[in-house]
Amino acid sequence: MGPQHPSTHGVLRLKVSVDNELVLKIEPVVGYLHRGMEKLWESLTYAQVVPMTDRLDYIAAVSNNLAFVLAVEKLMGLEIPKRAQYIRVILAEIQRLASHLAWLGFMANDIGAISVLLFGFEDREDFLDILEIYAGGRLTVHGLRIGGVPYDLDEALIALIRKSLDDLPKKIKDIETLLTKNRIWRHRTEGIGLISAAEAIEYGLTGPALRASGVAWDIRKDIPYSSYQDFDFEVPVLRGGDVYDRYLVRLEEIRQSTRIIRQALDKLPAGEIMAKVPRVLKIPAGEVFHSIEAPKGELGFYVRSNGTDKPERVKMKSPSFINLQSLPLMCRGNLFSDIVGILGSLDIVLGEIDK
Amino acid sequence: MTNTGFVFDVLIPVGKIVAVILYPMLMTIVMIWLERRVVALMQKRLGPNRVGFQGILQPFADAFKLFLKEDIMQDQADPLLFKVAPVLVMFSSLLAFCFVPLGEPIRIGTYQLTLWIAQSPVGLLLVLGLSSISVFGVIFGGWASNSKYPLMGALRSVVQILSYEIPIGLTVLSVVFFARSIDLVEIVNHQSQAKIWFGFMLPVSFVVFWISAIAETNRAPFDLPEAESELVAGYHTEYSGMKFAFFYIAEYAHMVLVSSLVVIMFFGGWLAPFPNVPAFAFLKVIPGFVWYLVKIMFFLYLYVWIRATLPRYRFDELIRLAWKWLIPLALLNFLVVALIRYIL
Amino acid sequence: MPDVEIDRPDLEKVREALVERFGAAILETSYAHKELSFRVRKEDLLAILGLLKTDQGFNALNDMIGLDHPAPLGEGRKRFSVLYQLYRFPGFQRVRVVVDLDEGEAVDSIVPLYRAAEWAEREIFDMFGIPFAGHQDLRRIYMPDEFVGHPLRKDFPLEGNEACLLKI
Amino acid sequence: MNKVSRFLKTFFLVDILRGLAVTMRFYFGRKITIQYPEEVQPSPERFKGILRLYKDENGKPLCIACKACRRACGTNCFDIEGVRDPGTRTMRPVKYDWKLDRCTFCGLCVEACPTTPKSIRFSEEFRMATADKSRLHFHLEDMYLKGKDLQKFFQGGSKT
Repeated sequence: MGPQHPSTHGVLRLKVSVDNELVLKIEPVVGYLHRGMEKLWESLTYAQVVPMTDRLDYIAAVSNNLAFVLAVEKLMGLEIPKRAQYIRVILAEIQRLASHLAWLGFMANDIGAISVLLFGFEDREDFLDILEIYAGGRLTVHGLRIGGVPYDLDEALIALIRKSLDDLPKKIKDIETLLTKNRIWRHRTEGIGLISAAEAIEYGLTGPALRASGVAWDIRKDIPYSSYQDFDFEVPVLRGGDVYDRYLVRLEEIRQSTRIIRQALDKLPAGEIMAKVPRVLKIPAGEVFHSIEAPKGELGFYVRSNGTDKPERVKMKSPSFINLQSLPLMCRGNLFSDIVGILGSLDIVLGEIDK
Repeated sequence: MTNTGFVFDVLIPVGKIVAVILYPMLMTIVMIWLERRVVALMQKRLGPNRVGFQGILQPFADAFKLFLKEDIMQDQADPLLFKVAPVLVMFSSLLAFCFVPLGEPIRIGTYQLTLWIAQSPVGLLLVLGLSSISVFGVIFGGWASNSKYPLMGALRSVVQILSYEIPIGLTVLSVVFFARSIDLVEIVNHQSQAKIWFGFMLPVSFVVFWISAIAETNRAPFDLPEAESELVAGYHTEYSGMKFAFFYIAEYAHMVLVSSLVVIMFFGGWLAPFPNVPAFAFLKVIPGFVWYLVKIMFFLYLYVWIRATLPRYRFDELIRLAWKWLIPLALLNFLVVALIRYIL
Repeated sequence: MPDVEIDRPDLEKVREALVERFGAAILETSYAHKELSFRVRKEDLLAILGLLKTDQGFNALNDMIGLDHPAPLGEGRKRFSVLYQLYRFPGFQRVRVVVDLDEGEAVDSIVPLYRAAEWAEREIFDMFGIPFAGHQDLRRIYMPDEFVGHPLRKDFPLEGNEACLLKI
Repeated sequence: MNKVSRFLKTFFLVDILRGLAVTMRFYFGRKITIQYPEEVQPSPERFKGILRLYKDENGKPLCIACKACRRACGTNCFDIEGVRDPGTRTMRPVKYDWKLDRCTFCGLCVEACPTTPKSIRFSEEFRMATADKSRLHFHLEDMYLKGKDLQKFFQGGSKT
């Protein structure tokens, strides 16, 4: 399958051995989108790396920004104003909504529900519009800067965000009617792509895929960053470890994200939105690893500085890369048609895998 | 007098033959437009509305594009089978239309113009048999392409059609029991006498037939042979240009054929609603073939509606559905119908 | 070995356990930005990771990071480093284990301990040319198989080498 | 009881009929398509279209050729040269090359611009299709184009 195939979410190639319809062996081949990002970052200044991170997980650009920016700030020991932290949370959660809704569409399309693709994308459009109004970009947002956020949220935008959040539950409900209870959808997803909690940890799985296997692990909750400790939200955990549970976990996360955004909007403190950052950023030598809970899983950046304005090494820990590794395990004993469903349920983005 | 003889003996049959070829084509064109528009509307989109009024000329634009496209054949394909396959698929669908009546006979003076080419006493069997031939085209196409996705699509198609022929046969039998004929025209006439359409008399038969018919025509949610997220385009992945268009037209022609069958067998063909009920006699003002077309369009619409709503079945579930649900249900239904018929 | 001030007791415990068990194998311990990091002898890597996994409960491998140091780091340091970022759940702690390597020097593969390392080791092999002894399937992962050179080495030109040109 | 109702629900295809109802509702519902060439979605204020240089109200270039944008750029889009105006003490650009095909629309150049109002800003122009690759390389005079003139430039018409 692939690298050109209607359902491979980018340019992924899967070497599949099948016995009629039964999958015997499956081997993902990646690298078709490799752009040498990590090499490129070594020649850019820290500020210039931030827009480059948009291009990794292009479905959730702000999450990438956030992870890198937080890592650099941790290295600098920079304290970010509270308002900026809240705005970051709002943006990151809007990005999570956009990412999950896009995923919902892709996933439904993989299983053959062509309409839900459009519904998911339509709902996502609302949130992309918000990002566009905020920072001028829809996918490659470049919405954060080292030291804070570039723009403030004004009343009109806050009202728009609230309106989009209010519209969302109804739209999700329609999608649920079309999928969650539908027998074909359940047939196609329940008990498919099983992975147990122990295996999931062994394979380093993170994000919704891990939570669907019964491990309550959400960095927002367990190692809070950017003021996530201020908000009250739940981490959905299900025990099934199959495609259906991953779908349910993501749907629940959409609801929890709306809760977080609402709280952040309510509690939005006044104050600065940028910390004092010198124009030419020279970061003290050192190394740091910081990770956040991106829509697809744990997204980490290892940043090593040698005291100049350019990083010596930036390594990205991309959730899709790790999650894709467990695809062969999940596909064992399943049928050919299930591969696309399982692949879809992992929510991979090749821009992130291939860097 | 010789002049009219010529008209009746030569021109009308030729005209009918042309009509039988044109009718599925025309329906295909309408169907392509309908499908794209309806699915779009159901997805909160507008769909094609640029070419002609409301995009009605869009199918012609599509066809024109396909004509202009390069006709590619793989190096490793089997040339003969590769070329035969689309023709076979097309041919079998069109041939079946010969036996499908398009409306009640029209009386012109003393001459009775029948809206069918052949009225065969075994019309139903012929139609079902001919439409099943198209599976050979699918197999040939999938095999001759010498490529993995078409092959899998072809394999799936065979098993699918084999499985779903059985419930179709069983439900058809229950209709035949009541109509006491497998002549399509007779079936309609019988419904006219029975004052009720068989669809309301035999709801289970109808539902089972309809589900199986969707599977027969490889439409969503049973479009496994051409599941685009798994098999790219299934058995016609390697086809392009006119050969692809043949497959495409054949698929829609097949849908029209199946819809016609459903209408004839379960919904009274060209009969107006409530046949032979005096209170509703005024409905007969509208000519039969209009009723007929309206009914066919409804079922074609249903095809599209279902496609816009449901996810795709998986292969093993498809077979399970056929063998564990539809066939037992059809058998049970058949028994009950037979019993009722015996008692009556 | 310089003593390190750690302000978190759980991580301090990890350090004590490691130092007690391996002593001289731990070449250096550092604690910066609330991250605990050990530099260990290459030969003892598997044993140390095994201890961390079984006794200390660091059950998941977070990431593996390859480094190519442009300038020598000082006495006893080598050109390359491989960093192992480990995780413990529940408890949600991270530690980092570092091994230093010379050009062409192999390090033991940790796939038997952490399955997640399979692709990560392939990536480091691809990008730095560090061989992993015992890895079942050590091939390039991103670059084409016939590619020459290892892109993330500091001496690899940013514009690419002639192997980057497409051979059509 | 529960089992019976579940069986009945399955048997009578309740889930599928519900789904059909939802699509039917959308069928008659509001459509979201925007018919592009006739209707154009208004761009938000911060929309990142093509970069454009601006002049002040007297038609004097705002740009002072300080090359801050060039330094800020992560993709080397700019090639700028300036001369000092003999009359005034300010610099003005004589060469301002911008490569659209390299630009990632990150906005670092706009942020770096020291003049007030900023001399380089994003315009609302998002139509940048062209058949001629050389049209992706803007020079000083092209940087002031907008609207129809810009489209003419892309189409390869008169290079004003």
